[in-house]
Amino acid sequence: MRKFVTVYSVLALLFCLQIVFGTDVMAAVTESTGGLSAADGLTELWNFTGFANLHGSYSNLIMIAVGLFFIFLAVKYDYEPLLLIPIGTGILLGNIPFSEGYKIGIYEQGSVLNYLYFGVEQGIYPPLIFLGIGAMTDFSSLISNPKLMILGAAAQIGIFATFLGASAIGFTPQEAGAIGIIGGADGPTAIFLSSKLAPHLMGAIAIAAYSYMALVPVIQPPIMRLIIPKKERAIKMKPPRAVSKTEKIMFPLIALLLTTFISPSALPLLGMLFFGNLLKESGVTERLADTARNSLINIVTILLGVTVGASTQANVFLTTDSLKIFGLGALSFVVATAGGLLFARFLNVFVNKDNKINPLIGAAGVSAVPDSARVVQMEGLKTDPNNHLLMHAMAPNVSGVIGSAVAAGIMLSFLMK
Amino acid sequence: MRKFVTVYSVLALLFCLQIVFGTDVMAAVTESTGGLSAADGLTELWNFTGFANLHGSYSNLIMIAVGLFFIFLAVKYDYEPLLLIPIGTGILLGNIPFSEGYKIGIYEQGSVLNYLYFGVEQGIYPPLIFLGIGAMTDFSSLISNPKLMILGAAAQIGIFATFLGASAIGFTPQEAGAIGIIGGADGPTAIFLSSKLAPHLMGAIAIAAYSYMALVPVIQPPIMRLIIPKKERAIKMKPPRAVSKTEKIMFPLIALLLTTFISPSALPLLGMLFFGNLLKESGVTERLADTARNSLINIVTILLGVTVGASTQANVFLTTDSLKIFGLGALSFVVATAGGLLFARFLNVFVNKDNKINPLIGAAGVSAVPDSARVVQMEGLKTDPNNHLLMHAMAPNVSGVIGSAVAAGIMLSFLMK
Amino acid sequence: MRKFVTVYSVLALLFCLQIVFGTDVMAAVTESTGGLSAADGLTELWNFTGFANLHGSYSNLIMIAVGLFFIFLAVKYDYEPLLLIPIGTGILLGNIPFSEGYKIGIYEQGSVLNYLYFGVEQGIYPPLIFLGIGAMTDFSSLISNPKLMILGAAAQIGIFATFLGASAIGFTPQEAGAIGIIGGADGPTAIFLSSKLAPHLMGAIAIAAYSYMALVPVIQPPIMRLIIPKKERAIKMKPPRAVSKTEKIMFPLIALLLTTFISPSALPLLGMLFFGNLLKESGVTERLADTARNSLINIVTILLGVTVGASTQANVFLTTDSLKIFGLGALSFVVATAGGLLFARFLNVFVNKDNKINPLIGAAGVSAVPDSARVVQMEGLKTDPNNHLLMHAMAPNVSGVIGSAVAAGIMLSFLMK
Amino acid sequence: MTLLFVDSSTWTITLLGWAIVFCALLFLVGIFLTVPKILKWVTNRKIKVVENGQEVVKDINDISGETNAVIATALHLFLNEQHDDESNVITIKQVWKRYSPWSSKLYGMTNYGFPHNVSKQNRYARK
Amino acid sequence: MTLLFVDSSTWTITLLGWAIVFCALLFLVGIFLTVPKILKWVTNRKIKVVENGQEVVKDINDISGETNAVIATALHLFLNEQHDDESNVITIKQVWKRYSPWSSKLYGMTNYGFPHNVSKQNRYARK
Amino acid sequence: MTLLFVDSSTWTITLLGWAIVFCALLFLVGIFLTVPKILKWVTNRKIKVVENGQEVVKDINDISGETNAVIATALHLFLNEQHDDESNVITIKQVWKRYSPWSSKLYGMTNYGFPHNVSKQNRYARK
Ligand code: NA
Ligand code: NA
Ligand code: NA
Repeated sequence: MRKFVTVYSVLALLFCLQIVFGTDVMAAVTESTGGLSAADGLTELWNFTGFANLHGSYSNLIMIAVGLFFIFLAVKYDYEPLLLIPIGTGILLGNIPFSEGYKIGIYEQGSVLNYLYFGVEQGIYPPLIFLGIGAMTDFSSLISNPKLMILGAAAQIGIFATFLGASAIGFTPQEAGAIGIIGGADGPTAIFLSSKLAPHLMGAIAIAAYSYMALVPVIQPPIMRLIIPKKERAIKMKPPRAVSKTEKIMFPLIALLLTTFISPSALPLLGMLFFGNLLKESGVTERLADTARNSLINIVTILLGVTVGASTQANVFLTTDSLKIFGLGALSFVVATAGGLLFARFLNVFVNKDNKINPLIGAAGVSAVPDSARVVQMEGLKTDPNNHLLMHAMAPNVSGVIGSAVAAGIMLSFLMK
Repeated sequence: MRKFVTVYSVLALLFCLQIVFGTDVMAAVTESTGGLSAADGLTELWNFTGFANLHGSYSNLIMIAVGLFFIFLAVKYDYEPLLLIPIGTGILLGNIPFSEGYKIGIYEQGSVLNYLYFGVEQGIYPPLIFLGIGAMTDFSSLISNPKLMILGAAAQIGIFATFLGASAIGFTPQEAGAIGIIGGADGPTAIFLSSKLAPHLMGAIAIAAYSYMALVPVIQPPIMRLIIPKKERAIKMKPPRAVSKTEKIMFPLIALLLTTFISPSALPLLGMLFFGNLLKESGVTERLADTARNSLINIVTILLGVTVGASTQANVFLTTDSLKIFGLGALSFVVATAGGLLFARFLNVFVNKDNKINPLIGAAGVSAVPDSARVVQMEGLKTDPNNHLLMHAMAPNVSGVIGSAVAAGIMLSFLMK
Repeated sequence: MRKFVTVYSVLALLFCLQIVFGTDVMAAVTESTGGLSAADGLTELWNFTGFANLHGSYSNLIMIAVGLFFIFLAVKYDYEPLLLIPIGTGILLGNIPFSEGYKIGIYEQGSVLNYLYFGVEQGIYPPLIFLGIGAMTDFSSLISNPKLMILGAAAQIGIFATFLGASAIGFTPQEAGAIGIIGGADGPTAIFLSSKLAPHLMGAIAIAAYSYMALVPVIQPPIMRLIIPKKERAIKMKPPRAVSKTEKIMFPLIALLLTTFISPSALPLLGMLFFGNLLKESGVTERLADTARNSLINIVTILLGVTVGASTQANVFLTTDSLKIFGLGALSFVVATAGGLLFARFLNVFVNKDNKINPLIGAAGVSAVPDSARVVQMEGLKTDPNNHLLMHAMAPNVSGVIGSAVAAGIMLSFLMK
Repeated sequence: MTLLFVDSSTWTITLLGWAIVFCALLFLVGIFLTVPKILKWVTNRKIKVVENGQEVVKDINDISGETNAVIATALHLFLNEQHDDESNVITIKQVWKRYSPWSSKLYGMTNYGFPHNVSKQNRYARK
Repeated sequence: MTLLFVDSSTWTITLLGWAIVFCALLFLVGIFLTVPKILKWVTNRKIKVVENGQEVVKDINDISGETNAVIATALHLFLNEQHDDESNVITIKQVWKRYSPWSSKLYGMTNYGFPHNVSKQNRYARK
Repeated sequence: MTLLFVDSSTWTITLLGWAIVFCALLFLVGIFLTVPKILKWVTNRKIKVVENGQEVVKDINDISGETNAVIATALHLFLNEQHDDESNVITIKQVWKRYSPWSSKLYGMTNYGFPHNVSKQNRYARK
């Protein structure tokens, strides 16, 4: 065993020396010989290794550290592991330094990662994920209390405020639109929109969207406590009424027709979302719904996560634009949360005393299903340990998904091409 | 709550007014202003909505009604829900009116629906569905009584009669061939053949094929009662002999080689069908068979159904050709059923008294697995409540699938290019 | 029944006559008539059948016999049925004789098989299979005794020796590299490498690799008995230590970074392998790991198997090159096994008496997971019925997979383009 | 024309965009406030038609929310308990399933979870 | 040349096409009438070879159809019963599985049905 | 320059290639010999910090291999037994599932394994 450690140390030393002296020494050694001598071969091979291709720049190493950090967050704190682990691993894969021209990198035509990335580039994966989400989501709480749906609209102010902000600091309208959608707190929607409006920013936008979605339990509570007075946080809401099977089947159909008539550009997202929900609620296509919410969404999640991660190749990703996008993303989450909360308080003005809503559930309007609804539940419990808000918060939560998809469609109508 | 109803009513009124006065008023309002003022923006956005893109034509609304009707049939009467719900939803998605040039419609290059439609256009989905069908189907009843297989050949007269009819009323040979295959009562085969011979008619052909397949329990019984005398309907058949595992493994291999040697153009369909069956019967590839008949076929069914549905975009679909196709489709189902029944009676002439077959099972030769076999069972029970024909009917039923795939291959050989 | 036999005999006779007299008679019969008469039609159709397209050459029939033999091996002897049944059926599908120009053959642009083959041609399927393999593989035995990992490196001598041999008998360096990888005993790696270096040899290389992998239980035991003296075969190894969850999570991350830094061209394979393993070991992405190792790998295995099989179309496959490749493949398996065994004996020189390893486990270094590990177990039991080597053999076994993927990456770096 | 920091069309998109999102969801709100009323009316009419002699109109849509809450909670508790046992069983199964050395054929890929000819498994042993 | 309504090649395709479909399936019929005979002959020969002293030829392929029917029916009834219980269990499980508010992480997407670190689920509660 | 049968670059690729594969795996060997030491050191330090009064250092990483072997064997035997029963159950289920005539809708494609409105199944019968 000792021997292996020795061998290993020597080897490591050798590699370290290479990093220090660079490839020039190696090149010099071999330049004098003819043919592909062993030294030649070693140089050539060395030039292929990730060590050589770092080129003294440490941007790739920074990104690898980010990828490892994402994985750490997912494993240690269980923050959105189904997204952060594929994305984190993707960041590693995308930032292994390589020689160009050998079909390795995600941006090289004909590489495997490039083929898998096609579904991201063309916005094909997001609708398939929405299909699975539709086949998972229970819209009952929304159907039983439709009024709460407009809280999901209110929180979309985050999208438009960020659009304004991004325009103000110099992004083009298309870029600003794509950046704004981060405030929709909805990964697939963000990818879909930025694939159409600003493909060159997609990596940054997707990473920002997913990072903040994972951080919802950290971002939202302080804002909630700031905006909603303790008394209002204690409001108890009436239990929702029962929802019949007929209503559940009619919901996806009506919602599909209505939202896509208003915003046809959102058709791929909303069409698939409600199609998935119809598969679930119709009661006669259970096997299709089951595949949609298991195999299909899992396969697409794996491919989407790993390629979105890999799209953060350091030379493309580490720009000041990305930094700005992260800043704007944080802003948009804050604005969206505040928008939802304030609108909920505003709504209470028009409602008689018995039907008052607990303004905390406004925060769930940002979507980030179901994390923000859970945060609402936790905050509610802190004020009154017997006040369960989860079911009520689900209504603005799922309507936030619909709202941001509609908003994405509107952005497309205004800005595409 | 009252307030929301009010707001909603006002909005609805506003939209209705728009529909009545058209977009001209809106355009007039905004034409005078410069820049993208709010009124401008509203006009632009309005021009994107489905309401504006109806253009006063109601063909899209008719198709949407058809889509909803398909979904209604599936949910209420359980008619082929695994097909009618995806197709019905697809019809909705394909007929939301949209502005062209924004990658929304199924016929627009680069849209999500267009990418998913690729598998239909190129005939890739049908063989994958046949793979799953092969991994589901038990050919035992056919192996144990091979004679019944020719009933599946007899019913294919529906295909050729319709080909003749379609030619007579003016379709080109290619179109006539694709229309004829409706009589095969086999959705994937119909899609495969029309994708090769008459892509422009595929929507109509697929919808006709699936509609009549769903209506088999309505179409066939009267024909059966008309053609088969009550006495013959009561014939009891001998229980089938046991089939050994070796025979079950040999069946897909022999059938694959024989049918594809005779009709190589049917190779994608028949090759995959028998490959799936081999995965099932070999006993050593259970995990592959399981995936083929679950995840894989479900994923393909979802994608195929929704895109075939969406391909019925009103401007492409609502033509007199489509009407003719529906007429010919009905005819072909009737002819196919009658052909199977009459041939079964004809066969009985050559068979001694003990081995007589019940001519009702001839109707199962149209395939439409297993609906037509069930219809036979029901009709048999009506005549004699102790006469179970289901197992016997499965033999012509599955051989009908083989027969129509062979017929599709022959059509391709004669007519392609 | 008798009647059917008669009819069948007549038909069979008719077809046999056709084969004997050829299509010239048929052509002569119809040449005289004008239009598409029945005789014309029959000729045309006849020209489409597989019987006509045999063109007197029996190479397709030979390949069909090979396909049936593969299926027989899988069903009867359970040799790698998950590979041999899809490949065997694929061989049948690829060798049904057909007329060109009708989008049937796997090498015809636009055929279904050609679309499915895309994932093989571009090397997309192998990384997806590695993803599933990663999500299945337990690297514990390797982590607990890392020293055994270098046995997996030793056995890769098979790859390089075959490269040398293939070069010596006249293959180009690219071809020699692709042929060498057969010695890696790793189907997906072989397909991946040959798709990049020598696409025209892929069929032969893949079939050779999978055939010899299936025959590992036949090839290895004699070599083991030849090289390892009975006394050494009886060595008992200490049970492996427990491995903590942290180590299991760190393993894929460290291994991913290290191996892809050294050999970035192997990134698609190794990246996906360790990504799959991370999905499995992280403990928070179980649903993704489950899909990766079930639906996803099964779907890809079906498509890869059937298309690799079909790529052996006789006119492409039956060449002297293929024969040479099979010869070299056998050689490489023998060399790889011997390399692993000898290196294991060599290692024992440096190890103190208590930590001696049983040299038999060196044979498991060729990978062919887990068949070669099982062979080691069997041979161990023959010498001492109480000596269970399976767990120890798993370490070189899985490291053999890593080793051959690294080797593939090195070959790509040296030889690509 | 620059209004505040950005030009007017940016403001247009911002305000109009948000307004449209609001309208879309308000529409849905309106519809889903009316749908149950229509359904109730249809159901009641059917019941009336059926029992036209007595006209006993039962409002079957109006199960009180409290009743639902109680049922939901009970169900939830029951199922949670269910889940714990289940997940134990699954854990054990998973352990078995994933134990690659014994369960694997193609890289630990077997027909696990499927019936298997056991005698075949032991072939190598008997050889 | 127009024969009846359509030209002769249409008639050719029609009649020839149907005839070929018939032939293809007739071929299969023929083969599947002979295959069991060959299999029986092979099996019998094997048995004869094995017991060449006594030559006891048992026709093991000829289990009567009635026997099969009885077994099939029994199995069918048994499995149908099986199925009912099973589907009840599944129904309950499905209810639990689909209950999105509690079971979801990414839009109701959890590792449901898989072992889970329960303490993690409660993290937010303990914070 | 031809060295032996092949030119020198072929020899270079051969020898260098194999050497690099060795190095790569040797690297991994080295790291995985050190990782557990680091982990142990980290764990011990944590324990020391926590119990800084007594400094009771427990080597929790060093469960003896024998203990593991015993546990593994027991588990293996237990699970194998488990498996047998399980596969019987699955066999029966599979038989039921695959029985196409009764279980199929689209080519034997049903919602099998899922809750089903039984009354619908019998619709045709009642018609
Ligand atoms: Na949102
Ligand atoms: Na048919
Ligand atoms: Na290997």
